[in-house]
Amino acid sequence: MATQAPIKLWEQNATPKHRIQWCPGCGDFGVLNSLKAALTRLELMPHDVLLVGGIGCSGQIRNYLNGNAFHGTHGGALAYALGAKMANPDLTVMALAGDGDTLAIGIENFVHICRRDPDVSLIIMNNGVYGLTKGQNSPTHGLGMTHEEFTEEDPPFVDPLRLAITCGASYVAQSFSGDPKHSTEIYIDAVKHPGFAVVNDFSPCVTYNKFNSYEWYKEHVEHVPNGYDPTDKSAAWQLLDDFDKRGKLPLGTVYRAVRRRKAHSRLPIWDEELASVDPTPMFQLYR
Amino acid sequence: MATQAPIKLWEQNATPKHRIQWCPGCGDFGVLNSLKAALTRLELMPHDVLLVGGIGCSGQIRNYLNGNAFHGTHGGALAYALGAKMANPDLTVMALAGDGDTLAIGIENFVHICRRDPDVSLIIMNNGVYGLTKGQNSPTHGLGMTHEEFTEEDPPFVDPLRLAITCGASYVAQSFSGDPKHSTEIYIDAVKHPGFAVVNDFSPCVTYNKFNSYEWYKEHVEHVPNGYDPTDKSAAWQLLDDFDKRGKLPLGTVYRAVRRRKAHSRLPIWDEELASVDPTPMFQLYR
Amino acid sequence: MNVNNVKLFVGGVQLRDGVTTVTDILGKMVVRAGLHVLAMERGYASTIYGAHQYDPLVIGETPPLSYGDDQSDILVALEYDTNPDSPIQPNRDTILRHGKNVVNGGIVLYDSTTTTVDTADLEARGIKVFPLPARQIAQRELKREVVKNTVVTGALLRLLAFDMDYALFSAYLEGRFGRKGREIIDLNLEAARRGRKIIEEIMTANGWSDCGYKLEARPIDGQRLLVNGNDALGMGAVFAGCRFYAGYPITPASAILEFMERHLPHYGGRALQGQNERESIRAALGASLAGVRSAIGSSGPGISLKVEEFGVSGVTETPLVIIDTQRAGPSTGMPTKPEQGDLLMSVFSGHGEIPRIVLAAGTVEECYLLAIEAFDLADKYQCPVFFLTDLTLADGRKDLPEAWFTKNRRPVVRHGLLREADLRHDGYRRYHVTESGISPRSVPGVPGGIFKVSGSEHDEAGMITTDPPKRMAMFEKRQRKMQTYLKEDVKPPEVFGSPDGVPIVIGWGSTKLPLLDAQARLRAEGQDICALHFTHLWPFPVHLVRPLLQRGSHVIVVEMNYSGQLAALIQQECLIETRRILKYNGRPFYTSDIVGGVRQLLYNGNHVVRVGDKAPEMVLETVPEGD
Amino acid sequence: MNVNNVKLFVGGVQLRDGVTTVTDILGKMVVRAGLHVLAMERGYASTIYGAHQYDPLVIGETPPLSYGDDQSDILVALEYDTNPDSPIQPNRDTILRHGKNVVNGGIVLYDSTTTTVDTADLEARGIKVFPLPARQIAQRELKREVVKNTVVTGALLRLLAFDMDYALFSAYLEGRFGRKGREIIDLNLEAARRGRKIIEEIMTANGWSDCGYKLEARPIDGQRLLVNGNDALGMGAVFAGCRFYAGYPITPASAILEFMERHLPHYGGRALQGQNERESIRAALGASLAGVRSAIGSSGPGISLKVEEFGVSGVTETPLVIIDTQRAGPSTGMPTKPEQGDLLMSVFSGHGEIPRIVLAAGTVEECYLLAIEAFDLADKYQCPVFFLTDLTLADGRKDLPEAWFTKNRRPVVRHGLLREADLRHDGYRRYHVTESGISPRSVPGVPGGIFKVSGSEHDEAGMITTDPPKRMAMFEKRQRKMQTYLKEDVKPPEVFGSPDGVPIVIGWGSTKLPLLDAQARLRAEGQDICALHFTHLWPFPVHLVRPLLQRGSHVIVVEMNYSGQLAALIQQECLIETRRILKYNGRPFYTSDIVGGVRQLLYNGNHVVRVGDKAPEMVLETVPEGD
Ligand SMILES: Cc1ncc(C[n+]2csc(CCOP(=O)(O)OP(=O)(O)O)c2C)c(N)n1
Ligand SMILES: Cc1ncc(C[n+]2csc(CCOP(=O)(O)OP(=O)(O)O)c2C)c(N)n1
Ligand code: SF4
Ligand code: SF4
Ligand SMILES: [Mg+2]
Ligand SMILES: [Mg+2]
Repeated sequence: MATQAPIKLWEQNATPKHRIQWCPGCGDFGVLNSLKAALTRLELMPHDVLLVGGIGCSGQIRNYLNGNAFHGTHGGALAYALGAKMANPDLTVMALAGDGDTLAIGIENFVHICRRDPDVSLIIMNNGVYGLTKGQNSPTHGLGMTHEEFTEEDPPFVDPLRLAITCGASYVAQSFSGDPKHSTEIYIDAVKHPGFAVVNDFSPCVTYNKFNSYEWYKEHVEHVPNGYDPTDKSAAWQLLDDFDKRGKLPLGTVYRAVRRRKAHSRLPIWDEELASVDPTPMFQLYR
Repeated sequence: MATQAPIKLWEQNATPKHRIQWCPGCGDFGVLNSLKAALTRLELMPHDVLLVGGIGCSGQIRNYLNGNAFHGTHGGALAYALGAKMANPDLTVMALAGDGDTLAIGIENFVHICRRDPDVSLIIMNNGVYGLTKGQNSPTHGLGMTHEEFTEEDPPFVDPLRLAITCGASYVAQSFSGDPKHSTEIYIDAVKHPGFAVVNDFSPCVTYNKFNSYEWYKEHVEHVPNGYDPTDKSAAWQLLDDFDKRGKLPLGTVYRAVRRRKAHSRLPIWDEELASVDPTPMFQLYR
Repeated sequence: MNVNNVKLFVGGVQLRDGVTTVTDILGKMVVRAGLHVLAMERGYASTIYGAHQYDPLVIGETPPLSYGDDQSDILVALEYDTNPDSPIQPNRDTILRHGKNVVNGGIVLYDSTTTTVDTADLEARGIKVFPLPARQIAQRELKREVVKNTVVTGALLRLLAFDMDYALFSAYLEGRFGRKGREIIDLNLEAARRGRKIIEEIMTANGWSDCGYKLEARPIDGQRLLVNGNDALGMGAVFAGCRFYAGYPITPASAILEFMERHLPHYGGRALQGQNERESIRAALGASLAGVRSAIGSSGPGISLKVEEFGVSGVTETPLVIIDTQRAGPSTGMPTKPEQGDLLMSVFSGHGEIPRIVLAAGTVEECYLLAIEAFDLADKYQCPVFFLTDLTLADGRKDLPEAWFTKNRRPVVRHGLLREADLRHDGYRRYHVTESGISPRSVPGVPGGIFKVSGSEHDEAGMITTDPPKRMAMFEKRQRKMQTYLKEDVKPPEVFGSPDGVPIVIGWGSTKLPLLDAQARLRAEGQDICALHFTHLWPFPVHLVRPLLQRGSHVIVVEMNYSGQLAALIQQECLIETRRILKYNGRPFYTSDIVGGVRQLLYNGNHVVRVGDKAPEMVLETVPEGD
Repeated sequence: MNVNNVKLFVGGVQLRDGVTTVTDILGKMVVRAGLHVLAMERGYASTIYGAHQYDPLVIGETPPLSYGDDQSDILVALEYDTNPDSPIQPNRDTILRHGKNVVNGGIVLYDSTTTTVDTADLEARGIKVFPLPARQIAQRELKREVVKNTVVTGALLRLLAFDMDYALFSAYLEGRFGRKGREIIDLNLEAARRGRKIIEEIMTANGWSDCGYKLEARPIDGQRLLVNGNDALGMGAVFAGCRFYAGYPITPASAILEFMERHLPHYGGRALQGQNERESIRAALGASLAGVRSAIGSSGPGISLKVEEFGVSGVTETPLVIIDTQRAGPSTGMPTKPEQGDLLMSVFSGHGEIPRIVLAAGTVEECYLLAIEAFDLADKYQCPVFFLTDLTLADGRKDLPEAWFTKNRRPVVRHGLLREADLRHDGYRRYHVTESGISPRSVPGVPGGIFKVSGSEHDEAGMITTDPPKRMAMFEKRQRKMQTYLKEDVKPPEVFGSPDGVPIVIGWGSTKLPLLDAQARLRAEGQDICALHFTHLWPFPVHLVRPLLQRGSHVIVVEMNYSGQLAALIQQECLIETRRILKYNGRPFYTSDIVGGVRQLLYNGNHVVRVGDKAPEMVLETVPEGD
């Protein structure tokens, strides 16, 4: 296997004998294809990649791709990814999850992982709803809608980009599964970034979100202007505000700031690596 | 009791026979006194007030004050407060908790309650550490320190003010228990605000945080300039950046934006309120 | 000729083929015709689209007892074409999977739009096969694909010789599309006629005067409702005075949240879709603290995530009804499949020891009645009350008289909730130590009722303490409430038949009906058994159960889990050995599972029988996802 | 004259009075003198400052078995003044609380800086009372308040006629302050001398030639370590190859996190202070997935919050060691008091059913040995392994030979972790169904070992399925691992004495030593009992335990909880009736509790004895907080 050219490895569906169970037209198909293209271009070997899937329609993507996959509890993807990456920095670790998984129940991890800045890439397949549980509002629901009054039950949405920047994420970008070429570039960029990379990908739910449709997104997305410098935080904030004012959604890398981090090598796991242990430092405390 | 003048009610310690178990000099003493002053000035009756305490040294404050008190799990204060306020909007509901309780384990509630905007006031007794568990770093640890490089284990702190604004809190202020007169005004303001009010109060831990001491805070705090307009969000952001650049910490109301909300009356609880129920709307669905 | 007694299976591709619309229309019409039904969305996978779904519909002149076994009289296959997402065709799933379970002489109706299917083997068993190009008719002839299932319905009505004048059908359509819907109503009637026409052509071609089944309307005794366990539970909660409900979406509990969001506002209440599992339960505890009868609902994973809050409810003595619509675990397991794997968690989860009450409903009716009881118990004992159902019950619909629901309502009485008048005297103590263990509650906002409530150990005033005697007194006060419950409120298991000298077969939750079915069958075969069904599981009523069990020849427990969880509790509490019939393959118990299981235990001397066939049911593997 | 056998209680105001410094210095010196100690921080409240704290220190010529009862030979009271925060003085707490427990003829030493205390009643019992203005001496005479406890130590050395030439004391000081610390070392020596002087004055004034107690150094057999359960557990984990540890701070588990943060980096490992409970366990699962031996540690509340992840470990078959240093629950309960309330949670928590192993250490030695075993078991069975200790064990220190630790190490062998060489052939299946139920693991990064892991039900390849036979096969494969464990690795309870015809008294966890103490006492009184101690609690070794229990006259279970949790498991598994001695007032078992309890059960025929005195221990109520 190790000898095959990566190209083949990523193009083929990891589970050819299985039907892909997304609704026809689901945005996640676009993400899947862009991701295959990105991983191919990155020339990564599947056995060096760990895909941590969220729970939701979106999370299924991990099984439609080659590479190692982990699928635990709803909202936990980023924390599993953190542990795996801390244990073995040589792995390419990606978290692939929905907006509900990441920003509702998963917010407890999202905020803190942004601070910790592990070299992990997160792709949020954002469709504004909980697809898999039949369309309830997610924390990003309401994008583009005008609300007269809110209630505790029905709050305004949270913007993943601003939240990520505020919490300290070192790479923040936005893509649209209706613009697969661009998403591919963004995914490649995110994986290459040596820190926590958040990609908010608009991935329409054609079944339960009739408002934020492909057409709607096409009308509202707009690439960040060339020459825009994502390394300037206040510029990033400025950009987001400007797009807001114009009722537009920026596509591209909004913020990037490489943080200095102490390097760490893979933790010892094999018998020989665990053989010699000098107890003195422990003992001397209790003498 | 209902006849007594509020003044007496709040001045006296709710638990005279008990020793207050904070270290001499703990910032929480200042918060306690300012809070007593604020509640007195607000002329609230203790039976109309519900104090939800966090778990930590800070959370003890609920028992040193009159009024109803609830104390559940670590990090849960805001969610209990949300439910109580939704159930009975006539109550004055306050959450009194530490920085660890609110921003570490409690982040899962903090972010979403900011979005929901219930008429609840939160006072974060921020000391940069987990006091009650003997001084481990909290998510606000590192304020004022210069870090060369970070690790996943030891991340940079999160700013409660920026986080609150980003998540949609409608009132965001900062106070310092070394400046009790000012805190009193802020607390009054927060309670009066008809929405979710976040007050980040610097309340030094004299035992476990030797860096962020009273002296240190005195050198770094600075009141927001008079004439500053907290209702302008970008101004708020500007203010925070300016203070950062100057290495200062703003004291005062940083952001305020009253959100339109549907009014709701107390939910029925007494037998007579629950007596008449017309089943038709339910039945007709299944006929 | 089989009159007013038929079981259908309707299968197709999830979401796309609208399986439920067929069972829904037919079910409603049949009920209005004075007949009785059991209907459920059983076969759906936990992906939204593309998996195979199959729903049973049992029709009877008298209320059918259970879904019986996996066999059916009539099989309807709605798939029509190739799944665009895959080289593999799902469109023969229904026939491939369930054809073998159609009874000899039964009926198979399938959509032949793309091609006909080789059904020689079925015909060899005397099964009448009807290829119907429903989708083609809808698209080509009627230009509206949506009516494809009306074409199928029309065909079904003919096969069942039911409502031939479309009186009920038109009424249904009018109710659905109302006045302005004339045009669409006519379209649907036409669609039905076309379906009927094809059936009649095939019948004449084969010289079949009838198809062996027939539905005849019967006089109706008042309005009837077609409801499932979740609906009944929701109505019970509303009548019981529940005015705050919180939940984070999860299969199969989401439907309760939707019910509450839809209805609570009419009654001055509020429903909250939590942003996570703990926000839901904490908000519900806050509302309960404020005096409102509150509940939360979830399923396995969402219950596991709330464990710490059960302790808060127990120690702060804040009442809460906790609904667990069980699904197949552990972990994410099989979200759309039933199981009874959460009993021991309900009884023992959480660090330390709290008073708690665990109830489980066995039928749609019990979902309603026990829901009302649950809120009273929570109020009286100020502790968490667990309410267990499972997916079979949650999604399984049956018809009940509207009058039955109203008859079983009772006015809400809040137990020991203090009013201002009760609090005139000074020094109210929230945790006053009493004989019964119950301390009268005050709610915030009532003068004189100020309380200090905490999840840390506390004294009568609610102040924190570690003083050993105070700790003991408060711990024992809390636990004493359960003694009071065992004296005043616990209900013994329901007993069917005499236990003396015969095997006692025990069930809890949704196994009730298959169990009673099995009892009837075993008796018919000359093997008498006593059937026992538990609704009140914890605290365990040893004093009532033990003497009962000692009278039987064997104690056999039937459970939809791997280890036998009620069996474990019985052994622990009664010190009586139990045998077990266990099923955990994600399918509900069939009557035959229990009948066969009892025989094996009695004659082969097994101690544990694990049922569920070893041969794969599916021809094509699908990938249902975790939700 | 009482030689080399004395029990001290040192009390004072938490944080302020530095209670532990005294027991710490003395403890270390005594161990270096070849004597043996038990020492613990028992009395602290879960507030940081101001509550009453009291720590026992037991000294013996041979290793003391247990802390015995609540009585002491020497009581040291460090409080000196009025608590500035309150009108009420805490500064007599120690004498008021514990004076009554000083043995006749014992010693009371207290700080008389502000005033002397009326101790007539104590003197009446022949107790020698020594007022010592330690703080005054430190502040006024030596100008350094910090040395006040050295003054006390000096006094204690004299009272115990121990290390009169300060050889050990100077050595200790040099070890602590090193070369450059000359000045401060001299200051401390001077402080000690002043304390000694006062004692000698009082002795002469009273004409006491000695005080009835004496410590004599004995030859030492090599280096000894003074460690508590948390330390021993940490060392065991490091030797066992644990290289990733995560925890969210909580009493009394935080100390393990601190140990790991301090030591793991030396060994190439990492320790993570989680930002919440679930981040900790999820990160640990991620690290384990990547092949690292991983553990998490917490106490009750933090364990309850992680329940859903236990299911993930169980179904994904990702090994994890879960340490629960139990404290008094439920909910926040009494964070700084011991209890054994989490056994049933460890065994049953979580929805659905997973394979899991539950171990509990009974002594400091077992904390070390079982920790090593726990990681091997987790690795071999690829499931969660629960490791229970409790606050008594976690904080209780004793001396052990350094050689003992090295002797009991063994090289780490990773069970069934596949390397590239093992994966040459194609088609590796992560969940290959085997006889033993164990499927060889691969780790990410190893060519040929690619896996799909999921908490949803899956087939051998890890692909999600709901196919009934596949579900059954995978469920049974997981559970089969526990059968293998019962065959190959489970350990029976440790048996002390013969069970035949005598009462069998059973314990688990930290009750071991009081239980053995009680056995000795009962035998001395002519009542023989057999003592049984469990370390391997689940899966329950029925085949080994049942025959054993059948041989006794009674089965009595001793537990620090309200209901008798092990007793419940024994009844459930063995169908043998149990009697129970239960204590849940936040204090550890005293030998007398068990001796008295057994008598009551045998002679008064009770079935359950609940021990713990009913009279308040405290004179002043304090407000320990939840943490
Ligand atoms: C603890 C828990 N609570 C609830 C669920 C049910 N659940 C499954 S997926 C999901 C949300 C999915 O939404 P999102 O993350 O946006 O993914 P999408 O389906 O939209 O791609 C929920 C609530 C669960 N699996 N676990
Ligand atoms: C679930 C759970 N985990 C951990 C703890 C232990 N704990 C108690 S207080 C606390 C943190 C306190 O820090 P903070 O909120 O900042 O309050 P402070 O003591 O600093 O005022 C922790 C971790 C707990 N009580 N519950
Ligand atoms: S429900 Fe929505 S998110 Fe899920 S598969 Fe269908 S389209 Fe995609
Ligand atoms: S430890 Fe810190 S926060 Fe806690 S009481 Fe002492 S000073 Fe205050
Ligand atoms: Mg979504
Ligand atoms: Mg703090």
